[in-house]
Amino acid sequence: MTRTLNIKDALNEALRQEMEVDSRIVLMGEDIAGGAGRDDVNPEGTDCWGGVFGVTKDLLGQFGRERVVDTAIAETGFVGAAIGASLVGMRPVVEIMFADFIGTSYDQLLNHAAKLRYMYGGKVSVPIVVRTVTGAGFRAGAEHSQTLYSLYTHVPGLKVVAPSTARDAKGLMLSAIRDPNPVIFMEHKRLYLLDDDVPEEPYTIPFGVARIAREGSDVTIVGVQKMVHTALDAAKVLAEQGIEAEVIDPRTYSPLDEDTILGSVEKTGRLVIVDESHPRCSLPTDISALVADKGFASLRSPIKMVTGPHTPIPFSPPLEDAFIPDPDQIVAAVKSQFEYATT
Amino acid sequence: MTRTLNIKDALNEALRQEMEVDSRIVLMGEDIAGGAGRDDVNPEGTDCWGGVFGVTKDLLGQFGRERVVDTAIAETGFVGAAIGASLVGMRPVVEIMFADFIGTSYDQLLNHAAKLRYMYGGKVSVPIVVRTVTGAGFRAGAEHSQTLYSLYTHVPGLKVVAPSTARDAKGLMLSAIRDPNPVIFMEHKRLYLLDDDVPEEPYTIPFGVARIAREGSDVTIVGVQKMVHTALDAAKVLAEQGIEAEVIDPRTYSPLDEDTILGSVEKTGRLVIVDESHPRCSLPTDISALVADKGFASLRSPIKMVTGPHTPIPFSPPLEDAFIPDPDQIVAAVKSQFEYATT
Amino acid sequence: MTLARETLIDLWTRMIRIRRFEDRVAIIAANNEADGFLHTYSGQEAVAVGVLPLLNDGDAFTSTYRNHGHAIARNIPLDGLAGEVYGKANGVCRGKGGSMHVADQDFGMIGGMGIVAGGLPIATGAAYGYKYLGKDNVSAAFFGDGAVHQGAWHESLDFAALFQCPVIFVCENNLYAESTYIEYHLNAESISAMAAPYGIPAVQIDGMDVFAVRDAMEEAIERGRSGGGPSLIEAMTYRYGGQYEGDNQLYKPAKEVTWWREQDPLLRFRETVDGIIDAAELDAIDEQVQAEVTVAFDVAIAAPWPDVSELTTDVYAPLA
Amino acid sequence: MTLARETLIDLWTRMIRIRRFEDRVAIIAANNEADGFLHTYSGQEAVAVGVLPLLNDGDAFTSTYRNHGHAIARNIPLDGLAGEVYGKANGVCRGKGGSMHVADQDFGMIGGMGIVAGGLPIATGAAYGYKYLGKDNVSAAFFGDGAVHQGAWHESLDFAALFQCPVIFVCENNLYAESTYIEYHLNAESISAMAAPYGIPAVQIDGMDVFAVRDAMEEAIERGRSGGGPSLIEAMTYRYGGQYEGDNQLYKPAKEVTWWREQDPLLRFRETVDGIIDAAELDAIDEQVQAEVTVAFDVAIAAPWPDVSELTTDVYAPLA
Ligand SMILES: Cc1ncc(C[n+]2csc(CCOP(=O)(O)OP(=O)(O)O)c2C)c(N)n1
Ligand SMILES: Cc1ncc(C[n+]2csc(CCOP(=O)(O)OP(=O)(O)O)c2C)c(N)n1
Ligand SMILES: [Mg+2]
Ligand SMILES: [Mg+2]
Repeated sequence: MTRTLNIKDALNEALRQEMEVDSRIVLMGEDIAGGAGRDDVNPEGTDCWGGVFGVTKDLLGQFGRERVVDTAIAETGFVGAAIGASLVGMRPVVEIMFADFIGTSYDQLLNHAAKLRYMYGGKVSVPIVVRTVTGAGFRAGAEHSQTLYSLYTHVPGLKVVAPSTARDAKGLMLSAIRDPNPVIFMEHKRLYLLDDDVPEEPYTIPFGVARIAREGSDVTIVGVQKMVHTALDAAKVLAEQGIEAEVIDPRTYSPLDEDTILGSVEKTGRLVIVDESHPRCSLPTDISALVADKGFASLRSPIKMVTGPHTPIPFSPPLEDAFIPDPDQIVAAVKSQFEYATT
Repeated sequence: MTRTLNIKDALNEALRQEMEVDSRIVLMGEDIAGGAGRDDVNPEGTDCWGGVFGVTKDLLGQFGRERVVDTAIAETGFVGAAIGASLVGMRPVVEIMFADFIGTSYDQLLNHAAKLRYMYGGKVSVPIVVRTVTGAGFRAGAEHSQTLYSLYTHVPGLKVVAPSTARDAKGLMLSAIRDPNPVIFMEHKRLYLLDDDVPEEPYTIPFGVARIAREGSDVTIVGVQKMVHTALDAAKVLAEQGIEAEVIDPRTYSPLDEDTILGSVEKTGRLVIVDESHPRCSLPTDISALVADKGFASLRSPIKMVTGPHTPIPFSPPLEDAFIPDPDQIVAAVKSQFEYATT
Repeated sequence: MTLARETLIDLWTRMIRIRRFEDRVAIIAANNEADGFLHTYSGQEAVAVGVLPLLNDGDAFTSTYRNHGHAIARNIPLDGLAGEVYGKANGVCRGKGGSMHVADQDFGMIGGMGIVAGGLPIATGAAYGYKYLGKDNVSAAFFGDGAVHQGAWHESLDFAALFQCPVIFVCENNLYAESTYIEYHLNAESISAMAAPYGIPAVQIDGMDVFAVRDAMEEAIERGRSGGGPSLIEAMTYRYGGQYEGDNQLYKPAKEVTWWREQDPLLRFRETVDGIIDAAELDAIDEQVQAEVTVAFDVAIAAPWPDVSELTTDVYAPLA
Repeated sequence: MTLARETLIDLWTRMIRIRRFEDRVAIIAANNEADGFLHTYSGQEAVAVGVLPLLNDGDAFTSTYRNHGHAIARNIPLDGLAGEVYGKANGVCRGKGGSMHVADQDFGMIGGMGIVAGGLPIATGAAYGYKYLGKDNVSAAFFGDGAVHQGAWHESLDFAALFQCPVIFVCENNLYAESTYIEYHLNAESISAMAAPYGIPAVQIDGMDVFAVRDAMEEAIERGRSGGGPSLIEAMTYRYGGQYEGDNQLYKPAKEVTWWREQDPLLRFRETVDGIIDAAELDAIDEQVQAEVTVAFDVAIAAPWPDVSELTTDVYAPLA
């Protein structure tokens, strides 16, 4: 049975369903329930926040403060604690409220979560999920709008997941929790309210398997998280002009489904990668480099990247809008490829 | 007048010469002088360490503890303090002892040093230099051997410099100190003792200008820091086989000299990028993506990347040796390109 | 009351200006007339106004996302502040910062920082710089009760103590870190008690009393300027608004709200100056300030957006 | 002396085993027979051996780069340890970790961590996990005097206090953080004094006296297992070697070295057990231990290198 759910509620359902069957799971983060220290005020079991974006809403009522744990504002403390707890048999799911705050706990992820298994000869594993919130377009300014996918994807030992639909969000979250490795689970703040058909029962979506969001034969467009939807918008415009774009959502960036991307480019001969992140050492460069090596023979035109500029993210609405790639830019990139082919 | 100096001493000379003429400069870091709190024991003005690798050796004697400042082990504290001090007129040069420790101060660089100017409408600038030590091959294990260039290069607002020769080290350091922006200055621990002819007088090398380490017409090899030398070794082998490689050292990764790389590929038609870093979202992917877009028309064969694997860095000597790219791998990559061309 | 009449008037003006500005921000937020997270300062006016007028030219301070009050207490013009809230070209940061990142170094305001405790190392470094450069300036760093758990908080106090930097750490203890009550998260007796291991002199004071704040700040500044190193002030205060506008504040007991409303810093000020300054005079200033606020927002609303070309400027400072 | 004879013998055996192992490491380093940074533990034996034999099965602890002593105090076999120092296939981490990253979870040793204070949040989390899972285990975290400045140190004590985690923070205060003397960098009276704001019970003890360390640890463990939350132990000790082998230690006054050498934990032990255990018996154990160490290094030297294919294994755990 499927119903319509948005990403926020799909994630909430995934967390709830898995917590119901696995008592090792706790959620930890700042105000993920809310009102800690004020249970006298809130009606029994009511969370007054449920997270800034409501992803963990109502879980307190069902699971109590033992399992929905509001922490102090100390990301190194609670991310590190999650690592330690995972080593003795727990399955912590922690929230870093905004991906921008990575710097306050990065050492625990870079040098500990990611490396303990390897350094210690394969004897341990670190089954934690770090949920965090990405993305521009919320008028949240330079320190609450970054994506920073590449800072995690660069690091061996971490897995990186970033759903763009509610169906994927639920299935990938269940996979993330069950994965024995540290998983960075990135949720885009401007996608939370996006609806999709979502099965009621629990299900998993494997990592490393891309989703073909639209089939097409003329150009491959890889969209990074929210940009999948921008790419689909562009594909509509292109279709009106007789160009059929294939739109791919990698869904997980580490591991990356190289085969689906390469297979698509083999078919289309053209590749555009769209990402709102800063352009340097980014996912688009990663995917471009993959294809410029292993898919070179298929390429009929330059690989184009449509990304945010090499600037911090401005607050001012018209500037922020200009920061984020739009369908026109994608269409222009594709058009340039077709022009290239004919010159 | 030039003499032979190694990179360590060239850096030391750059710091000394600039400190002599600019009293706003202080050096800060852990044990960069050494023996703090024990000046009773050390003969007057003697530093017992001068940094783990001796880069700041003897500067204490000349400049005193006011300007060669041993800090506590608190990278967020002293990197942040450097930012603040730079805002009121100082020119701090701080040392993060190993690049691996980035996670303990990353927020100050990502969200403050890099963004203050932009967020605050261009009114401020943050003239700090963050010296740090990169690289494998020192048998230093997973937490003291990383390069992590891409974690800085991704971030708009930071400049990233990584010399591979003593001459460049001195000139780039002087540019870094005089630059009004935050500069991450990456020194490879396995290159410190490499000699070169170095002018005695102070001189600068501009950022964003690559060095052509070897001219050649058949293939372009871009080497990342220490890998410049590995690429040169490979070029010798290739030359014996009739293949003339052009070896490029970008020297600064942000800004990157795109023109020199594109110009070279236009001439050679082939590109190999060599870096000991982990492969995902890295500098090689960045450079590959640049060429797969703007240099596509020149390419005669797939762009090859020779990098460390997607694994933490092992301690065991034979494993670590296998981690680091060697000339054979580069030769093989180039050969594969020539074979491609003929199929 | 030993303060001059004009000083009293000045303190009142700055406080009421903050309140009226934030009243307007709350309306704007309720009507969805401006974008982004808006963190209002109402209730905490006595802290900013107790602290900031005492800074000299050349002194500096760091602020947080909750920074309108700090900007106004430093007399940063209201139109530039209103412009920044909208992201207009007339904003103090030309719209690039937004409400959370207000800054104007000409007024000593290094800027509003969105990372909890992120400003503390920077304010500490500014103080370090003053000392190194032989200036008798001081810096201040504002932070909330929730910030004390951050590593950056610890490393800042630690650095300041080690190098005896003339920085004043100003805690606005409004009892809540977002929706989390202080008794849940604080391990110590008080935040001022946490300064002890660093050897940093600290006081807990009534943050609803602008005079108490001012006295504590005077002492701290005197210490800083005379080479006595860092200080910490814990000002007990209350925010009337939510963590940001839109927060329904289900976590606050009604009784608590009532109690703190009775401590309102404007009310307390009126009580203290009763018999010294006529209520009508204060009311007249209030009215004048309301007019100022209206004008400032009119200017901001009429101001143009920044040109899209500004997206890519100001990333790097040009070489000299 | 209330301890059983066999316990005394056991303590001695572990301490002398550490010393003899590190003697050998120092020689290896001097002769350049092994690669990498080698941090020896000689001088600090009473801390590891006071603390670690008291852990139960299922308890865990984190260590630092200076971890050989901790491994040996937990009776991790010497050949695997020696193998790890060389990076051989017989190493406890199959050579992937090296001297700085020795680990064996079967002995409760989560592992050696190269980032100063990096292990503290993890040990705290292990303790959190025990509590959540309803186990009466405790965890311990070793750190040096230099580590207290790190944000991670603060956030760990803070977290442990907030959730009353049964973790024991064990400071090996050997007076130096690399070449920096404690009186330069420490702002507090002592490291134990720094625990006060967290409300964590803390003691400063003689870290050259294995019995004093053991007593403090017993008390802390009792507190942890009975739901009393975290503890901190500051053990005053001294490292005889440099920060790592090769450090010429110009920063240590000769007098200080002499004084601490007189406090040698092995010497102190002999004095304490004088009249209870015959010196000859202790000597015999010493000799036997020296033979063990020789064998362990012989085994390690003879062991093969890991196969190059292992470079890319153990990055990710396989799905169940
Ligand atoms: C490092 C970091 N973690 C989390 C947040 C999200 N956040 C913003 S404000 C806030 C609460 C801060 O409370 P407090 O310090 O008491 O300041 P107040 O808002 O009450 O003035 C949190 C958790 C953040 N901005 N930075
Ligand atoms: C975050 C971080 N900063 C710096 C270092 C480099 N470093 C390694 S050991 C050390 C000194 C540590 O001193 P202390 O904590 O007293 O431990 P000890 O070696 O004396 O046992 C330093 C600065 C590091 N490993 N990690
Ligand atoms: Mg607060
Ligand atoms: Mg020490």
